[in-house]
Parts: sequence; structure tokens; C-alpha cells
Amino acid sequence: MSRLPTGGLVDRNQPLRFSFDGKSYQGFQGDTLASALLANDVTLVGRSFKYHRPRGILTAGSEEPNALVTLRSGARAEPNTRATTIELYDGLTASSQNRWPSLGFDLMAVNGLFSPLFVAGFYYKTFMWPAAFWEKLYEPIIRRAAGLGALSMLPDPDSYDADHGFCDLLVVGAGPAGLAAALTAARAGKRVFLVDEDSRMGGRLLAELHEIDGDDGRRWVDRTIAELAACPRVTLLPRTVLFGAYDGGVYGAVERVSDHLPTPLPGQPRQRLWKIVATRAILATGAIERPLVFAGNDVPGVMTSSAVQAYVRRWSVLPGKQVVFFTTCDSGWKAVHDLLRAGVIPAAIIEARAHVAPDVKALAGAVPSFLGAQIIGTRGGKRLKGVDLRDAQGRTWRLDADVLAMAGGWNPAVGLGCNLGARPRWSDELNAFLLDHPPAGMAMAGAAAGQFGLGAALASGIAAAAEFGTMAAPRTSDDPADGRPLWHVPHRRGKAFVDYQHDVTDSDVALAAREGFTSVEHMKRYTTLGMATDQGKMGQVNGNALLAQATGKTMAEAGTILSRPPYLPVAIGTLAGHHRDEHFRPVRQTAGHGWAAEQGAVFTDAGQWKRAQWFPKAGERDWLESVCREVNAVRTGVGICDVSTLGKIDVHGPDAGALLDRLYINTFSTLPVGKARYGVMLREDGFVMDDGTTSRLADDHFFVTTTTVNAAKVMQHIDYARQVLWPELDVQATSVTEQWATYAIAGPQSRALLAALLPELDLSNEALPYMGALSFRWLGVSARLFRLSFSGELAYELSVPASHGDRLIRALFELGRAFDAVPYGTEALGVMRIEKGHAAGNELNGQTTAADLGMGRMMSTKKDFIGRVMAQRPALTDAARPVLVGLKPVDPAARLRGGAHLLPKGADAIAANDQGHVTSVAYSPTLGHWIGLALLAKGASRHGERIIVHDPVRGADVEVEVCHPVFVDLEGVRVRG
Amino acid sequence: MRFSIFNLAAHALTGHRRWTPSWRDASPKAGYDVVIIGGGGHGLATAFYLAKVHGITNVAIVEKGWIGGGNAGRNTTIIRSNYGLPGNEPFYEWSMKLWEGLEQALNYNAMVSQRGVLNLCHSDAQRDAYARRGNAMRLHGVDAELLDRNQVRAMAPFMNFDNARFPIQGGLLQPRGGTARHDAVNWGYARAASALGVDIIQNCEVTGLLTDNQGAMTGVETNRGPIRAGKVGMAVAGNSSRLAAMAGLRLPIESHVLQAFVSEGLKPVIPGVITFGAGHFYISQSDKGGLVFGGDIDGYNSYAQRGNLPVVQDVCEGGMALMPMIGRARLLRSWGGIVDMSMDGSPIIDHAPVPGLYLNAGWCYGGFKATPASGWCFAHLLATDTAHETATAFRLDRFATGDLIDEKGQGAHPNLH
Amino acid sequence: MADLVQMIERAGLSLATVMARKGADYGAIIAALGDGELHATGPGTWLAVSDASLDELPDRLRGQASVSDQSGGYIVYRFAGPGARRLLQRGAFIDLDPEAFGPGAVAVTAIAHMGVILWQVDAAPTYDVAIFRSHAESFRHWVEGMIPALAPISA
Amino acid sequence: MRIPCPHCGTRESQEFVYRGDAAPVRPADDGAMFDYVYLRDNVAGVMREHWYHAQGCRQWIVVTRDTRSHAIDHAEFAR
Repeated sequence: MSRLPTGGLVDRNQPLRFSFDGKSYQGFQGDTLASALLANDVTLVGRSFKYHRPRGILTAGSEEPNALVTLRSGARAEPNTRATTIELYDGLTASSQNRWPSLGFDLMAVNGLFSPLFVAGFYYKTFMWPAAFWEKLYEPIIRRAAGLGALSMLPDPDSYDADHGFCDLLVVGAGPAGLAAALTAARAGKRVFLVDEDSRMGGRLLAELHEIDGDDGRRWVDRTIAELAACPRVTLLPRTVLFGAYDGGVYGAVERVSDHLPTPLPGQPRQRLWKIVATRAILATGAIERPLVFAGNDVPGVMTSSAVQAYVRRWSVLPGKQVVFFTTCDSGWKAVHDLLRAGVIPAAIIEARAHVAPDVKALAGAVPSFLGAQIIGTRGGKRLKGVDLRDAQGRTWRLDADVLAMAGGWNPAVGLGCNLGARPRWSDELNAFLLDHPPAGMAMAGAAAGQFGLGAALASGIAAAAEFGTMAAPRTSDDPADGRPLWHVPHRRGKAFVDYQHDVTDSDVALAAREGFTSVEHMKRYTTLGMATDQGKMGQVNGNALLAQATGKTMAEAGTILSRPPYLPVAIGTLAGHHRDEHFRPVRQTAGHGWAAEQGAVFTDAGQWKRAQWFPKAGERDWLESVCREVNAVRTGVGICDVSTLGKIDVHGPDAGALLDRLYINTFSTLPVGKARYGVMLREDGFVMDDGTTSRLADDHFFVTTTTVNAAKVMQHIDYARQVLWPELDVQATSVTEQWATYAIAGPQSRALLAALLPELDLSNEALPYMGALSFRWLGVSARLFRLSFSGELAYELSVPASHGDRLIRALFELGRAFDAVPYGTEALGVMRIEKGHAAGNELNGQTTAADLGMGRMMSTKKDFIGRVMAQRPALTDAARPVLVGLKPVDPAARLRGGAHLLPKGADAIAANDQGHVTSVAYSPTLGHWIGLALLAKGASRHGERIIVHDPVRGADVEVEVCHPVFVDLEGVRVRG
Repeated sequence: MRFSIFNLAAHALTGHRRWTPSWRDASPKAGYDVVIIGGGGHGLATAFYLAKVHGITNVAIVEKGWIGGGNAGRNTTIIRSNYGLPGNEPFYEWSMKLWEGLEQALNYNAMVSQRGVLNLCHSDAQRDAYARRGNAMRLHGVDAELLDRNQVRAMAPFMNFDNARFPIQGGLLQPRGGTARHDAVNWGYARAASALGVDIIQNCEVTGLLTDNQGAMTGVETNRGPIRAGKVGMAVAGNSSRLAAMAGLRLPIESHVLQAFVSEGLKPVIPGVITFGAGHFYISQSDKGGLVFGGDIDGYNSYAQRGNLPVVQDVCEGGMALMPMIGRARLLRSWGGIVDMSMDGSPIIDHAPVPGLYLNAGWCYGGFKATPASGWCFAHLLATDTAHETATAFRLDRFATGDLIDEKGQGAHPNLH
Repeated sequence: MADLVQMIERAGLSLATVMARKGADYGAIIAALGDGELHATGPGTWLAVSDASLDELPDRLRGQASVSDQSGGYIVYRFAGPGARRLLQRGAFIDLDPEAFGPGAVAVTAIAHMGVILWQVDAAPTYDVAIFRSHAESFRHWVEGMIPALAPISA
Repeated sequence: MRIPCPHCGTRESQEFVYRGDAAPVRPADDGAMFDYVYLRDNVAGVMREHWYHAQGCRQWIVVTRDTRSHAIDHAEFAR
């Protein structure tokens, strides 16, 4: 055990059991998996992506590139999870990934032997011969070897939810700067959100030793958080990653609600997506320590200096017995100091700078130091054994070490500030990329703004919140924060890693430069540097520096990449939230849905609606038998179909008729009250948009119906016409789709059934002729009856308020028993409309004109209407266009299928002979064979011709006869009966 | 320098110190026979085929940033030729054939991977629409298979078949569809074109178009000085309107942002490309293991190369609805590309109304798969002044004549295509 | 969880969409509506809500406004209890803080992809949410899934 | 993106349906219809554009927005 006897922010009274790769260990409440593993002397935790080199824990934060494990097991298995951010809980299980057969003995490490070949871009240069081998051999091998962890392949059993926040100030990061900023605004009474990715707020104050206002820095954190928590207008969100900044002051964040528990509590989500709207945001996101690029910098035991400091101070874990520091900046010395104060005596400090300030040197007390020295190699495979260094005089030394702490300087975490396109600028003064000009509404504070000292960070937090208020800066000493970057230690042997996770080395960057990939973006893409799951947090700036060196540019000239969301990887389930499985999209149910379900209806989707497709009866072999029964019942008796899903729009006002005249190709202003008329509307480009019947219920009131799927689109179109195109018209329009439950009652017996339901109404042909409409009251509510027919039979559509729709459907079938009334679904509806040659969704596909559908003559020449002009373009009026025809198979037993294409008889099956396609098909029980509607080139003049229906994706060719699209009752006698 | 495993091994012996730049980083000369504006995949491919097929090597590509930095490097790398309309299908199939021989033609492994493209359907009407498309493909001699639910389940058993809002009923499969490594395509074309003498000029932004007193194109003005050109071809998808405006033209195009996403690396999961139209979601998996996915465009005009959160959520909702096992996989990166959304959803490869100016534009979100054929056909047009036989429908005047190529039937609403 | 949020359907309501005619005096329309609930859902557009019948409304507003009966189109749920605001805030991307949204305030927006008309009844706070009748089941599913997650988590 | 609806206040853009450039006016002259339907300035910069508050007040509004930055200056009713 490497747990120090005292100190740290772990609760030694709460021991927790956990396992890694099947072996059991113990940690404490407050540990991360990483700190607990280190406390148990487990240092080998993963394998690298390409060479499968042994890798240990490099950092103590979310930037970790090496210690990626699969957390939990079974359906809750979570691959690629950073051990450094996993809060330990009792019973936690984790396993290593990307190794075979085991972490300790990984046969894939053989890749390392081929590393002279596996340089940047190697696959672009090879695997090309023989061509067929790529997909059969090379790629499958590459794919199997690549990837990191594995998905469980089981549905995610947890739930996710969402929340919305609104505030004056959003503070990202609860380190000293963030806390100071939040406190400043909170004391001014502002609405503040403070989010921090850590389970515990405080940032580096949890890991570093500081005095604030004469007290331990950690106690200042506790006091500050307590004060903030007591403010009712402050929302504290620990365990929350702010992952993206979006337009309009919208920020996306993920709260890890239950990840610190074995499983979420009942009813609780695993994580919650927050969308936060903030007038101002302060990014106090801190800085990430740079690793140093030298040979062997990836052996387990090599860590960042700040991580060593954090493990010792926050978790009271000593990651090794012989700790050597390799530093280029003062913070490394401060880390040594903090270790000393915790009773840990580092073995040596190797400082790349030739000189350090005396007060800095004093931080290390008696620890031996080498100034102007560099590490030129490391020893050890699965665990660091020692380091080789070259001192200022050029002498080489071998030191034993099991931990090497690298202090390579700090990269301000400016990523979120770049999400909206602001570019970071290199500061030669601070040796860091800084965001001088954050987007409007955003400010940087603390280390993220290059304020690396504690006093400066606190002051910058207060300053960033100055528009809300002010407060006295807490008293503290400011640490020395000097440093000079050491981008690279030249070496002859070994590998020096720049991007640890993707195994990108210094020589890969140099090779990219040699091959002309000299922009940082090209270098990134060619080497894959920065594309690993740490998103370049560890290696990007070092890579930029190496590229700058190789191309003779300055850091400023080389520049850096633009950080895009998410700042940290975000679970896809969290972003999806509630919307999955059956609840992916809301369901719309008609008022008659429950009744239909009781009848055993099979439902289908129409937009968001569920519609009864057919109503199977016991003993029926298949859907076709049910549908034929339903059709026959309508054609011979009476059937009832729920057509409530059709779009319905009330158009009111003195100019309602005038507006409809401009929307439809035909005229509505002349429609008498009490009458309905079928109409077709075009898009402005001249193609058909939608169709439906419109009734005039009063002089200034039209009732428009649309197809189910186009309801919203037509409503929007009408609003555009009346608000934008012709605002001078006095017209009001409102959707009443939801208001009315509507049933089609169709068949020769429909009038008799309705008469039984509505004995007080005169339903005679004279009183309510075909295309007549009337309003009345039923059970005390308003009701409407339209004599409309989609089936071609004597038929009505009866509407009542949806609140009464269930009563109506039950009443109809109660009375309908005497008439053997049957319910019919959308399939039978479709069969009958195809028998009648009515165009529907498959024909109104956005590619057809009114003339294509046989309705060219409806286009008024006496008025303007939307689409009139564009419909006259040559290609839309070309006589050779495919137009609507009917198809009958020559062999009555042959089946037709929608989507088949049409070829002249005897013609080759090639595209040049393609003359159209089958839009809709049905088995017509009325005719006893399959029928189809089709769009056939010059079809109007080809009735009687025999052609071939060609459907190679499903079956053999079928010979058919082209015919009129109306198969049943061409003269329309029945509807008028 | 020819790439091969032997050559790679030889370089390994010298520590890879003898590699030379993949393409010459050229400076502008005074003039060229052809100047191509835009160093994306289409521009680079055009230059390569101009040199290779037509022997026109006095060609410059001028790129305002770094080559492949626009949509060519910001897409989801899908290649397919599963179109339904006769104006499109021969062209995309020609592109597919070029993909199939690309690596040998370029001596560059662009990781063309034909693992199949599957479009899912959820209703009888959708199935028939896919059958219409599949049959059209077969009539053009292109592979297409209509799968039923069980066949789809056998291919991708991890999808939600049992409690889905929109149950999967089948799908249209193009087995030859798949993916290619987008950056490698750009670099491969650049390397091959450069080797044939084409000048690739980076960090060279066109600031104006030069014309003679008849109004004919004579060259381009750039931030690195004027460059004379016999012919000027523009292949700057996303910015076509801005460039056309320099010639006084308005185009039937709007610029929209399309976002795309990649997950952390995972062991192989997704067999090919799967598209879930009902959920505005499509996905594939890269050779490195990242799930590469996307959805609809954001839907508003934009030149900002980034999108917003609603689409991120919408796409992830689609992903979870389709394959609820990706809930714990993490989104790693997102990016946005500016696409030319045309008024019928199909591209334009044609003469501009200005003599000497040639248009290659309007690729909507489908430009990547078109890269080889777009280059081939644009080169053909530039070299011969006639449309290539597979691209005769991509005329600029089709909007005026009504000969639209509107696969989705959405009409003149670019954001709906 | 019932102690956190109570959700009850306001049954038997009459509802109507009222849209002003061109040039109409909004004040006159509002006056003609009497003392029923009136929620402004757009410029010159209101949702009238009443326990009594609104059948006379078209006549009362003849020439001034167009009226469409919506009594069957919406279901109105009343949300009360200490978790009501937090529940609705999780669904609606509008600021329900008392400073931004108080008694009498109305918003037409969406919750879980479903259009809603939401108004605050009192400062308790109590809210009413009108939702399309066809969406009722999906909406209830969302509410039932969300309420347990309002409970605080310890540790 | 948040759109300041003149009736509803500022709302997330997903409540709205986008139509595009508000500059073209439906012409009375048939000959101008092609330009109106098909050609766009497609400006990179400040643009007045039509949005429909479909999940709000159902008003068509004109939003003045910079297509390079998505910064919205203001919005007004279209009519």
C-alpha cells in the first residue's frame, strides 16, 4: 500500500472494495479509481493504441490519455473511461482494454517491433497491392487491432434526462478564480450557475498547498462553497462538464447524477443534459500541465508533476518511492515543496533551465537538483526503474526512480472559448496559447487567462465579474510562476511521445513536416496527433512546437487548431435523453385509438400518428384476407374508418375565399355555403404540394382539409400567404386538426346507418347531396357532416369534437350492428382509393405536376395562384412526361409491386428504356386481381397498350395492360346514390 | 517516388529521413492554361484528371487556406451511388467506378472500403420508394438489394427491432457502397496532380475575377497577386455564391451548415454505413474505431463552419433510437462544414454565363462521394467545353427549363433537400 | 412522489382560439370575452378557457374576431406542488423563474417535442399546461418519467 | 441560437422553421418569377430572413442575422 498515514481528502472511515482486471483491491470514499489503483501499487493500467506499449496513469484529471478502462460490466459497461475521473464506489469493477490476452502479457505488443514501418501515414503508402486484399485481409486486421474499448452491444439500461438553466452569470470551473468570480456575482444578488467537472469543487486548491486569508486554502474553498450554497439564486453543479458553447449564450453541460453510485437510484437518471442560457460566462477552466517530450516518456511511472502533487495532497497516495522531478518551470519546484510538506522526499529535481530564482530553489529544501539538465532516457518496461540524464556539463547520470514527475509548463484550457470561432494567440511572454478576444459575453479568468499564480487567479476572477459587483481579494501569497518551455529533448534511441494515446512521436511530427504537412491541421490529420480521446489536451501544443521547429516557424506562425465541442467526450445517451425506444418521438393518437386497439387493430405510422391499418378477425390467414373483407364490406354494406388524422384548418374572414383562390389551382371564392370542393395546391415552383377538400361553412368561414403528413406544412404555407405574401387580406387561419374526430362512413348502407344515429337530420340526396356539408349538434356539442367519398361509394365524413370521438365511434358500431358495419383501416382505404384512381402520398411525391395526375384542367386560367407561373416551364408541360395511368396484369394471378419500373414490351432492361414507375398497388377484391397506379411516359395516350413491369429487386417481370386510372365506377354513379 | 511496402521498408532503414513533400508547395506563376479555385477534393481531382486524361498540365489550384481544409476534410466519408433519378445515377456510378480504381490510379491508399450502404425503411410506402430507387439503380447496371426485416436483422442485430418508435421493416442495400479516408483522398490527388506538373498554391485567396473588355474571364486576382488564366474553374462548395458574386452572378444556391460527429475509438461494431431516415441519422465506423455519424443540416444560412445544439441532440436521439447500445459510447468531436444547398438538391457542373468561367457547385451534403467523378467531369468540361456524358443533366439552366433533379421532391427550398 | 408534484386534468373546459379581424380593437375583443380566462398566444390571438360554454362567443365577436372551437383539441393539466416549477423547467426551454414568469404569464412552447400552451395560475406556483389531445399519452409518459428524478440525491 | 421573437420573447431556434432570405418579393410580373423562386444573394454577412415561430405564436418574423457569426441583431413581424 502506498497510502500515506494521514492527510488527504479521502474518508478513511469508509473503505470501499473494487476490482480491476478481476483482482480485488480496497480504496476509500473520495478516491478516484486512479488514486485507488496507485494506492494499491497498480501502475500498469492500459496499453497504447498502435504499439500496445505498457501505459500507466499520467495525470489526475479529465485530460488523461493513458489510463482508459472499461468501467462496470454487462449492459452498463462503459469503455474508454478515464480512471482519473471515476469516483470510487463500493463494488466498482473495471478492466483494461486493447490488450490480448492480458494487460501484463499483450501479444499485440509485437506491433512495436514493426514500429519502423508504422510511422505516420504508413497506411497511405501501402496495402494497395493486390487491390482485392484491402477489404478481405488488410482492413479487417487493421480494424480489429484498432479501436479502444468495446461496447457491450446491449441496450443502455439507464435513463437520461434534461434540464434548463437561465442565469446572469455562468462560471465554468470552481477553482480559485471561478469561486472568486461566482462569489462576487452571488454577493451582488445575481443568478449564478457554477459548474465544475470534479466531484468536489476547489480545483487545484484541493491538490496544492496554499494559504488564503491566513488559513488553509482548502478551508477557504469550504467557506466559499458554503456561502454560495446558501444563496438561493446560486446553482452549484459539481460533477458537471460544460462541454460546449453555442450561439446566443447557450451552453451545454452534462451532470453526472449517478455515476458515483453502483447503479442509479430508482427513477433517477444516470446523467442529465443541461442547456444553460447565460447573459455572461466566465471560463475559469484552469490550465493543463504539459508533458515533456523525451525518449521513454511513456513508461508507467512517468506522470505530470501536478498529478503527483494531487495524488499526494488530495488523495494521500504516494505514487512511488523514488520520485524524480523533471521541470522547466517554477510549478515543478512548488510541487516538490508540497510533497516535502506532506512528508514525501523526492529523490532529485532535474531542471532544464540553467538558473532558477533563489526563492524557487528554496522551495525544494535539501532535495538534490541538477540545473540545466535534461532527461535523455528512461529505464523500465511495465514500471519505471530509472532515468538517464545529461547535466549542464554534458555528463550523463543514471538515477533510480519509480516515478518521474514532468513539469513542462501549462496550457490554459481555452477550448470552450474557441467553440464560437475565436482563435487563440501564442504569448511569448507566458509561453501559452491565450484567448485575447473571447466571444461576446464570455470572459476568461484564472489560469485559463494565463494568470498562473494563486493571487493573480483570485484577482482575475473578481475582475471578470466586475460588472456584477466587487469584493476584496482574499489575501494570499503569489507563487512564482516563471518557466521556459522545453519542447523536445533530442535522443538517438527510443521513442518520445507527443500524443500518448495515439502513439504519435516526435519523429512522426518531423516526418509529417518533411512530407509537406506543414500546417498544424495537416500535421494533425497526417499523424492523428490530437485526435485521440484526450482531444489533444496533452499533446497538441507540444506537437505544434515540434512542427514549428521542423519548419522554422515561430509558435505564433505555426498556430494551433480550433477547439470544437465537446470539450470532454459526452455520452450519446445523455444527448438523446428521454427520446429513445418507443418514445423517440411523441405518439399522436386519435380519439378512436382506444376503441380500435380494443378491436385488435394493427397500427401503422403516419407522421407522428398511429393509424389502424387493418382489423384482423379470428381465422383470417393474413392481412390481405382482412383487408379484402373490409373492402368488400364497404362496397356492399357499410364500413367505418377513422380519418381524424387529416389536417384541418379553419380559414375565417371576409377575404378567406380570396386567399384560397391564390393557394389553390382551382377557385373557392365561388363555392356556395354548405358545399365542399376538392382542391389542389402547388408549391411556387409549380409542382403539387397537397390536396384535400375544402368546405364553406359560412360566408366568411372555410374548413380546409389536408393530407395527414402535410398538415403542418400546409398550415405554415397558409400563414406565409396571409402574413407575408398578402398581409392586406383580412383572413384568419388556425389549425383545428386536434379539435375534430372524424369518421368516414362509407358504403351503400352508410345513409341508413347515419339516419339511425341522427334521426333528426334529413339525409336525402336533395337535402345533403354529394359534396354537401352541414353543421348540427350531437349530444349537445357541435358536429359536422360532409358528403365526401374517398372510396367511391355513397359515403360521409362525420366530425365531432375529439373529446366526443370515443363516444361517437362506439355509438356508430352499436347502431352499426344492425347493418353489419365493419371497421376498416388505412389498407382498405388505400385499396379503394387505388380502385378509384385517387392520387395520394405516393403520387403526391413532390415530383409531380397537376397535369401528371390528370388534374391539369383544374388549373384556373382566370386568376393568379401560387405555382401558376413556374408550372408553365417547358419541362413541366412536356407532353412526354410520365402521367398517371392504371395497370392491370395480363395474367390475373400476377402480383404487382410499388416501386417497380415500366419498360416497353420487348425492350432491354436498361435505363434508356425506363418509362416510369408503379406508384401504388393493391389487390382489388372488387376486380379479383392486382391493380396498380403508375406514372408512365405519355401514359394518357397509351391505354390498352401492354408493357412490362420490371422489379429486379424483388422478382420477375410482369406483363400488364395500361388502362384508365379509375378501375371502379368510372362514371361516379355510386357516390351520388 | 512510388509508394509500396518495399519502398516503405527501404525508407525505414534510413529512418524515414529521405521522404520528400507529397506535393510541391508552389508559388503562383504569372499565368496558366487553367486556374482552379478551391483546393478541396473536387478541385484537386479536377486538376489531376486535366493533367492525366487531357494532358493539360499548365494548371494551378489556388486555395485560400490549406488543401482539404473545407468540406473535403469535414465530411462523413461515405461513398455510394444509390440514386434514383436518371440525371444523377450515371454520374454517381461513374464516381463509384473511379473510387474502385482510385488507389491504383493515384498510388495512394485512400482506404476505400466497400462494406455496404444500407438505407432503412419503416413503412410499406418507404419500402416501395426504395424499391423504385433500387430498380432504377439496377436499370443502370448498379448493385442494389432490397432487404426484408430479417435480412437487415442478420446484418445488424444490435439495432432496435423490438421496441422502436418506427420499427425497421427492411432496407435498400448497396453492397459496393462504403467509405474512404477523406484526407487521404485529398492528399492522394494532390500528390498525383503535383507529380504531373500541377501547381498547388496554398494560402492564396481569390479576391476578384479578371475579365477583358468583352467580359470574358482572363484570370483571378489574389492576395498573392494577379494570375492569368485561359479558363477559370471554381470548385469552392460552401462559398460558390460569394465567388460567383465576383462575376456578378446569383446562383440557385444557399450556404448551409452541416454538422458531423465522431465517437471515441471502439472495437468494430458497425458493419458498413447505415442510414436511418426516420431519425435523421446515419453512421459508419472508421478503421481507427470511431463511430462517424451525422444527421440533418442545421437548416439556416450560415458561413460559420459550426452548428448548434438542437441538431446535436436530434442526431443523438436518432442514434439512440436506432441502436440503444451506443448510449454509453461518447461523442468525441463535432465539426461543421458549409455546404452549397442547391434548389433541387443536385449539383451544377456547367459553363457559367461568363465566358471562360466554369462552375462546379451545389453539391449539398453529398460532395465527398462525388469527388472522383466531379473532378473527371469538370476536367472534361474545362478541356473540351462539352459536358461529360454522365453529367449532362447538371446544367445551370435546368431551373429555368424545369428539368430539375429533385430526388427528395422538396422543391425550391434548399434546407429541405 | 405525489408530494412533489400533483398533476390533475381540468375536465369539462371549453376552449376556443380567438383571432382578431384586421383592424379590430383588441380591447373590445377582450371586453367581449367577459371574465373568462384569456391567454394571449400570439399577436391578436388568444386561447379562451372557460368552465362555461363558449358557444356564444362567435356571435359576440362577430365582425371583430374569428373563433374556432378547440374544446376537444386540448387537454389542460394543472401542475401544483413544490416540484411543479422544476418539473416544467426540465421540459420547457423558457425561463420559469419568478422574475421572468409569474402568475398570468403565458407561453406557447414545446416540452419533449410536444407543443404546449403553458400559463402560470398563481405564485404557489401553480401552472396549467394545454396539450394536444392526441399527445396526451406521450406527455403523461414524460411527466411520469420525470417526477421521480426530481427527488434529491444524497451522497 | 436564440431568436428574439417579437411576441414570445427570446426562444431557442428549434421552435422556429426557417425559410430564408426575406429580400425577394413575390413579383406581379410573370417574367420575374424565376429569379424570385430560384436565385439567392446568399450573403455572407448581415441578412434579413424569414423564420416561422411554428412552436410558438405561429407568426412569420424577419430576423436580422449575420450568417458569418450567427449574431442576431433584431427581429420583427413579417407583416
